[in-house]
Amino acid sequence: MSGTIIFIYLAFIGAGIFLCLLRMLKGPTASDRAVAVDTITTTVVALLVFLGFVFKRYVYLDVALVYSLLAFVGLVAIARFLEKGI
Amino acid sequence: MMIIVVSLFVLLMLVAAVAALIFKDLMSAVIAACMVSLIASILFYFLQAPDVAMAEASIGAALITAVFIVAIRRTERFEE
Amino acid sequence: MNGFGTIITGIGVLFLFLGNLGVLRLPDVYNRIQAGTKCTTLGAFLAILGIGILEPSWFWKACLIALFVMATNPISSHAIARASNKIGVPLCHKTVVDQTKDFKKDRKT
Amino acid sequence: MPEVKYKTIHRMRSFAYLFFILFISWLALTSSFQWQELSIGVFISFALSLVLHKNYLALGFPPLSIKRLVFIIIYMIMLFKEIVVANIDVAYRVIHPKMPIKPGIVLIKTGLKQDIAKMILANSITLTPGTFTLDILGDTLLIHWINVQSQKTDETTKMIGERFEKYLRVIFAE
Repeated sequence: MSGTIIFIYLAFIGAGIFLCLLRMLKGPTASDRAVAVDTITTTVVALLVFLGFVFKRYVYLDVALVYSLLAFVGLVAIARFLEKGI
Repeated sequence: MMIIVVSLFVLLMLVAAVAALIFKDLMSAVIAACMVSLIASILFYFLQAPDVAMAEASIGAALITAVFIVAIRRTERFEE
Repeated sequence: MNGFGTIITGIGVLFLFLGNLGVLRLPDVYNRIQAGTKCTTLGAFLAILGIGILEPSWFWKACLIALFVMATNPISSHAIARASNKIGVPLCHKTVVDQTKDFKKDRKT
Repeated sequence: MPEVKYKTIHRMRSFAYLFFILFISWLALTSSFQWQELSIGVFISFALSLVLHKNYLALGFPPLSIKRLVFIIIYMIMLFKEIVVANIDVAYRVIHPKMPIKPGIVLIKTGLKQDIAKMILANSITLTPGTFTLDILGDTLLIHWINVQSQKTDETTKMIGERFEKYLRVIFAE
């Protein structure tokens, strides 16, 4: 995989994260923002595995696993709070 | 080449942090703060420090969010 | 083998981008969840699998991460959707039918 | 006392399944075959399955057989095909400038009994074209549909749930 292709893929993923960030800024309710963070999390797990391939380190895959697990826990906590309401 | 991607992520983190300051709905502010620490974790990853990235993801995304949510539930949700 | 893995990763990255675009464009919460769940699940699955093909000694761990993403992503989206349905987030003006009231009638009894 | 004997066999079988699953996931996570790591893995899997096999029993997984295995593999292949179709469908709706969507919230019924079967059905519905599970109560599921074609509960059940249920009913039969 050559350097140009790596840069194109990284640019696509970065642009996607930027679009989600725009939705998080605009979103009329808190649910919209939570959905945006959920989408960003999944995108970032793919990004972390891809960067591990770019840097050629096997240890970096563990970070992706821990990241997806903990973001899942945080999102479920937010969803539980939204459900109970004020 | 990498420096462009890193500066893009720094910019995103800055925008999310300013958003966390501005929002009047404190729940949205907590979600934005969660996102700031997620992007900080990616930046540590770029700087070749995977252990720090792991600690930042666990503390920032899970623990701090839960603590803030408990605090909001005890007080009130909307700032005036 | 190298080109095959590159193409698979590229398709995955394209789907990830389309999912993020859908989160920005679609009109209300439920439609956004549809785009954000489906496209990013397949996109992340294909991208991680393509990396596993490119680097054969990483294949099993990459499969484990992909399966993990595929199992947890629907659950977290479902939690958010259930919460927003319960607190009554408004639907967009294109909506044709809303049968939540029938369901709630069942819930009381 | 045939009842007690059956229960003991059932419990031992669930213990064996749980031990097998835990040990396979340990192997996948460490991905090394040195004897120190293998012995630690056997010890931890044994202790965890000794404590947790009652919870595994409460989940209600049916015992494994060759027919079920074949149906599980067919189910996986069909699910993957549906996921690809779903993605192309949603991507088309996103890219199209006018966004041809017609969303709505409908009810469907299911005939499955176990909770784990309902969970698998709900997750499969979430990942397939245009539908998304919002809530479950008893045998009723609340579905958000991006392109509503019918509003009667019978027809929606036939159009959304039936293609998965006919496999799941065989897999989770008593």
